[in-house]
Amino acid sequence: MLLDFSTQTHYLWALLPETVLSVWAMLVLLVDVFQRGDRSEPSRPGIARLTFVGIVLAAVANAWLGTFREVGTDGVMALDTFRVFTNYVFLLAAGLFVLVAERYLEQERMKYGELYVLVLLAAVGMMVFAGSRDLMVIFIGLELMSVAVYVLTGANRRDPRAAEASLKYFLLGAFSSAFFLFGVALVYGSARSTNLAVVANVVGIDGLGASPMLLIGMVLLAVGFAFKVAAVPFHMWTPDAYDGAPAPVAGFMAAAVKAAAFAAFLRVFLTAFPSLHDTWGQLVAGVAVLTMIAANLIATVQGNVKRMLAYSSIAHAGYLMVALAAASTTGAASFLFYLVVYTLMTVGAFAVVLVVGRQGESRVDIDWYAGLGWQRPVLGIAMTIFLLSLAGFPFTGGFIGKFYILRAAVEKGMIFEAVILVLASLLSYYYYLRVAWYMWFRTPADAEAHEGIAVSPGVRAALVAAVIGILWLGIFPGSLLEIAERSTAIFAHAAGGGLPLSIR
Amino acid sequence: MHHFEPTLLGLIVLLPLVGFAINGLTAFLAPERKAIPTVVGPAVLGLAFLIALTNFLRMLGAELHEPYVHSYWSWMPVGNLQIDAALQLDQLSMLMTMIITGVGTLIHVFSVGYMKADAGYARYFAYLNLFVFFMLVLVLGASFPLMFVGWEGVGLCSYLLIGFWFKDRKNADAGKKAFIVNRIGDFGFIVAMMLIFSNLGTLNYVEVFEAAPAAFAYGGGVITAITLFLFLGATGKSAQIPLYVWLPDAMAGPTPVSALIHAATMVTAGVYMIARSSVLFALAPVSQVVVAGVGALTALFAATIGLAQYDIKKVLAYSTVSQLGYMFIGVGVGAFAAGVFHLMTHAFFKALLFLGSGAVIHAMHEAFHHTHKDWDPQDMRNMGGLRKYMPITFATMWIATLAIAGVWPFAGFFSKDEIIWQAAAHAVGPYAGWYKLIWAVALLAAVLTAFYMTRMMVMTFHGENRTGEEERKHLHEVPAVMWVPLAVLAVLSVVGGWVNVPHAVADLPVLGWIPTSEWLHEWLHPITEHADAIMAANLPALAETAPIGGSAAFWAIASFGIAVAVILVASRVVGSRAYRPATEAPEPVGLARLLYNKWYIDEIYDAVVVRPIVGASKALWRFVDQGLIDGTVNGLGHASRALGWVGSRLQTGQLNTYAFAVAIGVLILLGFVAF
Amino acid sequence: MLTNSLVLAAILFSIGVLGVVVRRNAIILFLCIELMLNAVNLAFVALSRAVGIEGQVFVFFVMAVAAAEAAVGLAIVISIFRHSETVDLKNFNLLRW
Amino acid sequence: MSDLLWWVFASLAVGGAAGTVLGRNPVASLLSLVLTFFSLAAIYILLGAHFIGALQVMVYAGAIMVLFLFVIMLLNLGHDFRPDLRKGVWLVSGFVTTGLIFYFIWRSFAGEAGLAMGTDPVLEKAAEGGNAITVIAEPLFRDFIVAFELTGILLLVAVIGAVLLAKRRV
Repeated sequence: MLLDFSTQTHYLWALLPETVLSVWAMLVLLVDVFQRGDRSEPSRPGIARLTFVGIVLAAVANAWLGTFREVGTDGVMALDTFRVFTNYVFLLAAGLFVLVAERYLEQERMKYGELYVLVLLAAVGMMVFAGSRDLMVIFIGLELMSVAVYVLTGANRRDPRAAEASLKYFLLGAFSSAFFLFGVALVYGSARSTNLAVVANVVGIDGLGASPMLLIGMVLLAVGFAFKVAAVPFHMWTPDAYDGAPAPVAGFMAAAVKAAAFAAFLRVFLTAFPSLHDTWGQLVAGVAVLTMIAANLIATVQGNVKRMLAYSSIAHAGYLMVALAAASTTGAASFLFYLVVYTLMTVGAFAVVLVVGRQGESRVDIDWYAGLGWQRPVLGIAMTIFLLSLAGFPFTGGFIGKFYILRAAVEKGMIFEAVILVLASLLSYYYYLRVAWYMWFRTPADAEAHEGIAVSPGVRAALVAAVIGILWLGIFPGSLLEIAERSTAIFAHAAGGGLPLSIR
Repeated sequence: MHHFEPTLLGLIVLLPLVGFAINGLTAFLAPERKAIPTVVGPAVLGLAFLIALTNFLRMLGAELHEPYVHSYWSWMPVGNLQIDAALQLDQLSMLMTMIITGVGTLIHVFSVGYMKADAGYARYFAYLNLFVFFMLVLVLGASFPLMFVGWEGVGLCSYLLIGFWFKDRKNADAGKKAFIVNRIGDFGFIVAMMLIFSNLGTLNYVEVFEAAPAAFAYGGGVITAITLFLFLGATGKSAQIPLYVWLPDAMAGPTPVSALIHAATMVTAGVYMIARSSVLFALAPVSQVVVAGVGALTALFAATIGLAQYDIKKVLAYSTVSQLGYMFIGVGVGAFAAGVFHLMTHAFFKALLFLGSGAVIHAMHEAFHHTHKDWDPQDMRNMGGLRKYMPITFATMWIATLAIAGVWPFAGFFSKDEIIWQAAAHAVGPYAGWYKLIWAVALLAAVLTAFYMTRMMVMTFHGENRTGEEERKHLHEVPAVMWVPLAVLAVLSVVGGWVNVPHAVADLPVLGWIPTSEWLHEWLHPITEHADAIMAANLPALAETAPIGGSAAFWAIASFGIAVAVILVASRVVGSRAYRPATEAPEPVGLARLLYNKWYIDEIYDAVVVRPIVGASKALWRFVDQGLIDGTVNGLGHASRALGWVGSRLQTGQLNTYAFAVAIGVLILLGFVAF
Repeated sequence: MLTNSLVLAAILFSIGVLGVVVRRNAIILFLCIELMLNAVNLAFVALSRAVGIEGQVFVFFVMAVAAAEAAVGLAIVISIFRHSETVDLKNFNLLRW
Repeated sequence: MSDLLWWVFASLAVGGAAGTVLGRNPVASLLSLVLTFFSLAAIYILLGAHFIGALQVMVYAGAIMVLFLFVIMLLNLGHDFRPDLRKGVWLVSGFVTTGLIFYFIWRSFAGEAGLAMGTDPVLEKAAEGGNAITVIAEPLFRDFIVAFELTGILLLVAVIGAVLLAKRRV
């Protein structure tokens, strides 16, 4: 279908998956309310299933979206394969969340259907955040996503840790949003528009059109993104927020929120500021180096697996920022590939943390993992694969992803960043394998230490899907890589000639 | 001569993986059913060996110049970096495959007997099969990334197998240490890959080696950096200075594992890598001398440490480090075939030695087990006189000892002699002085090798038995399933060297008996010819005589003579020393005993020559090995944790701190743009 | 007047940042964030005089966002107050290191 | 005349902002902030944005700030006079940091050409005030319809979230 945005109804088509999800979210909300009445009883199990159906429907709508074409390239919503691709990533994360969360919410006595509604609407926010071409709409997408996630973080009202995490995340998130918004204002003032394509035209193919105000605005935008992706030194909310948030939410945040922020980061900077790459490329590369070093070092001393995973997700932000700084089609493709793998392994790892943690997440310290592998082999093997993939071990998707990021960096002559990446990920073996080592080479406190772990069918399905996905992407990464490459082709000629995107 | 098309190449790699799957499932589902792994574990290896053998025989008949590359699927297909999941069969990978599957089969069979009482039987075979799978990927992969896959995979299996008896905390620590030290080496490997890719735009062997001579200037900075980083990777995996520390500790795993992984196959991966990249190394003379120099230093250093060990497996571990040093001398000086030759013979005799020591430990363990004595079954001071109880093990291990010591006509004579001679012959060109030194060091290390190996054999098998009255009754030879592999390896240790008799030796009256001539050299010629051509074009002709005179033939005879002499001296010296069980005051030797001693001369010799060397090597071991290098490795770990701790303290929990960090970050970024 | 308004916006924004860095009362912190958002609004309005009407439209959106944030933020403050009977941030360090 | 008024309201706005940061208790801070908001509303009108000025008073000063006040009263924080302002090095470094941030942003305006008051007829029409709502409505419902719809969803999320978090009983 050919969409022409001079006709308003075409926006509805361009927002097809978002519309489906929003409408479905309201449906879920209504069904939930009518089922529960005013007796404040837990939601029915059907709500999770209903939510899942909505996600599948949105995925179908997203597939359809992939067939649409537009007139021109400056509509508010982008109609490109990049958007379709990232939408799938968010839906994947949301789907895994629903699978993983069901039993957890029951055990924590927080079966509120609203949580599923919020996840769906957060996914809408992510899609807009990553798929829009207008800074103002991007900002609203960002807020939509963030507000929903602030609530999800504090959803466990009985847990003071969750409340604290939520407060910290909220205050700092709003703080950084204000910077982002100021950035939008400055860009708007100097480029006289918030549309990315127009901004790119103003900046010009040589970057001479960029005034100081625009540069400062661009930096403030970067601050907003860097905060959301948890780059050092904007990362400090991350460990606390992930640690305090319910484990399924932490997984969702680590995977989807970060993916959305990264996708938007990439889209904004590669569409609007490609000719300023000399400036922001260095900036991003510097932050990436700092992030990789600091996060990996701090992760080595964490005794709490959930917190360790939080630092690991910060470290991964560093790796992804190397791909971003490379700003080539290879970089963007490696970036997309890594997002998928990253989502699988992060949600998977958090799912294991969640079932091992038991009620109230009382067992998140590494000591509780002693002997897990032998007593619960499926969990042990799955977790080992996630950890190996996070570390970048060959035959897992994590290896291919890192390899591709390295390749993108090397192609652009970013040898220093590449070397730091290698060193950092070698260091990361230490803390990932420490968990694996506890699982397989440590005798548990007692022989029945892991008897009480209940793996719900949903969690099992999510784990199996994640394991298969990671191994598949490690051994046969070809097809996804090709799709990723095609999806990022739009950036190759987004702003004409001066783009630093050609490969050597 | 017909076109060569390998038979079922993929199946060689796949079979061990299938074995892993079956054994792994057994380990989880029915660990008590030992029949399954007993059959499956060795069978998949045996089948793989048969397929490899078929291909080898067919390859002998064919004339294969270009490597055969078969691509299974497109692994990383995007853009200009096209890497396929492809296997490459050529003379080098064929040889490696034969060694891995052949020796591997024997060790699997041996393991059936050795591990039969272990609760983790199925798990053990699963790991072992997985190891072989990754090892085959390592040698058969057609590109650097695939080699890296195998490289990391074998590391993982090694880690799993070292920590196999994980209930013992020390073992798990050793496994962890191995993994961490190897990461340092991996860093080198990855950086080298990055450099190759950024300069050549590809990572497939065929393309890299074709493009390299034109792309890199001889002795240029980039190629030197690439090869040095590759070598850093090799030092990690192949346990060279300074990254050798993990290998002696790795002996915590089951002994057949030490035989297969830490002697015959995995640790030689670094040698394989350099031989595979011979074209790159030939272009970088500085790297070559570094490789050979580090190899020589390691050979000598590890040999001296080997003199002072009492643990039979530690002796063999340091001996392995030392022998790997020899292989690096070989590939370092540019005699790639010589290095690979020693790799092959070493696989035979060192696997035999380890399996033999395994048999000894097995017997000792059983004996102590019967009487519930808590002595260390690996301490040689508790052994002695075992030849009476274990004649087959005794005989086969002596064969291996003669082989490693370099006694004609055993395998090690030919391979080691060739390496030493090649070091001398390559002492030409700008680094001639260094090569001369390396040659001298290699000779010295050979003397020490003969000495410590003889010491080990004498302490274990000769003299009085020190096991104890009651225990002695329970000492007996191992079952056939364990001694048959020993016997097969013993045969290989005898004849293995004859596949490559250098002309200089072949022309000699007695030593050149059964002149098989330089078959291995010719076999590997398609692999090494490019490197040879580069070196021939850039370096003067090889030297005809050793640095202090003497031809190849002279030195062959001389080294044979030296080896025999050292063995005779050492057996008398060591045999005369009264060792006592480890628990019973091992050290004191009074001056008075000297006078009463029958072997007065030997004791003088012992006091003046042997004791200082052994003492020095003990000090060296304490200080350098245990203190300096271990300390550095641990120190790196501690330092990074300390830094991490400092970093984590910034995470105060106070929101203002976090906001302040954000503000500082904003300020830095703004400042970066504003100026 | 336009440039002056921009400078005023920058001043107010910076004061807001300062407040977030130095205050420990969660509600006052939040007020400071509102101040930052208002500073941006002022910038939008001022810029709209030079650029076009969209600047004012953005203010409309920012207000909606601020309202949403206020609702959720205050709910979060209430929920943490229930646990600890205080809104002083120095007491919130269950999560650290 | 309008310049003078601008300076007056600007001073009030800065004073109110300073009062917000320095106010010893939440209510004082909040009232200072309301002062700033009113001053800003006046400045909006001076800048010709009448509709926004009205919104500022109604939505911000009226609705949002009342919500804050309500929560402060609900939690009974109005009597809280314990000082929570960080002092010493912290305060100084906070000042320096924010001062520098201000400096960089301020400097960036200097190089900006074309920041003069426009003579766009649409803007003029809006500035006259008679037609302010129509002028805003057009881009709002035409160019930014997507954003507009999204704010609706955003408010829905906020409602769900606020209820979920603040409700006392599960």
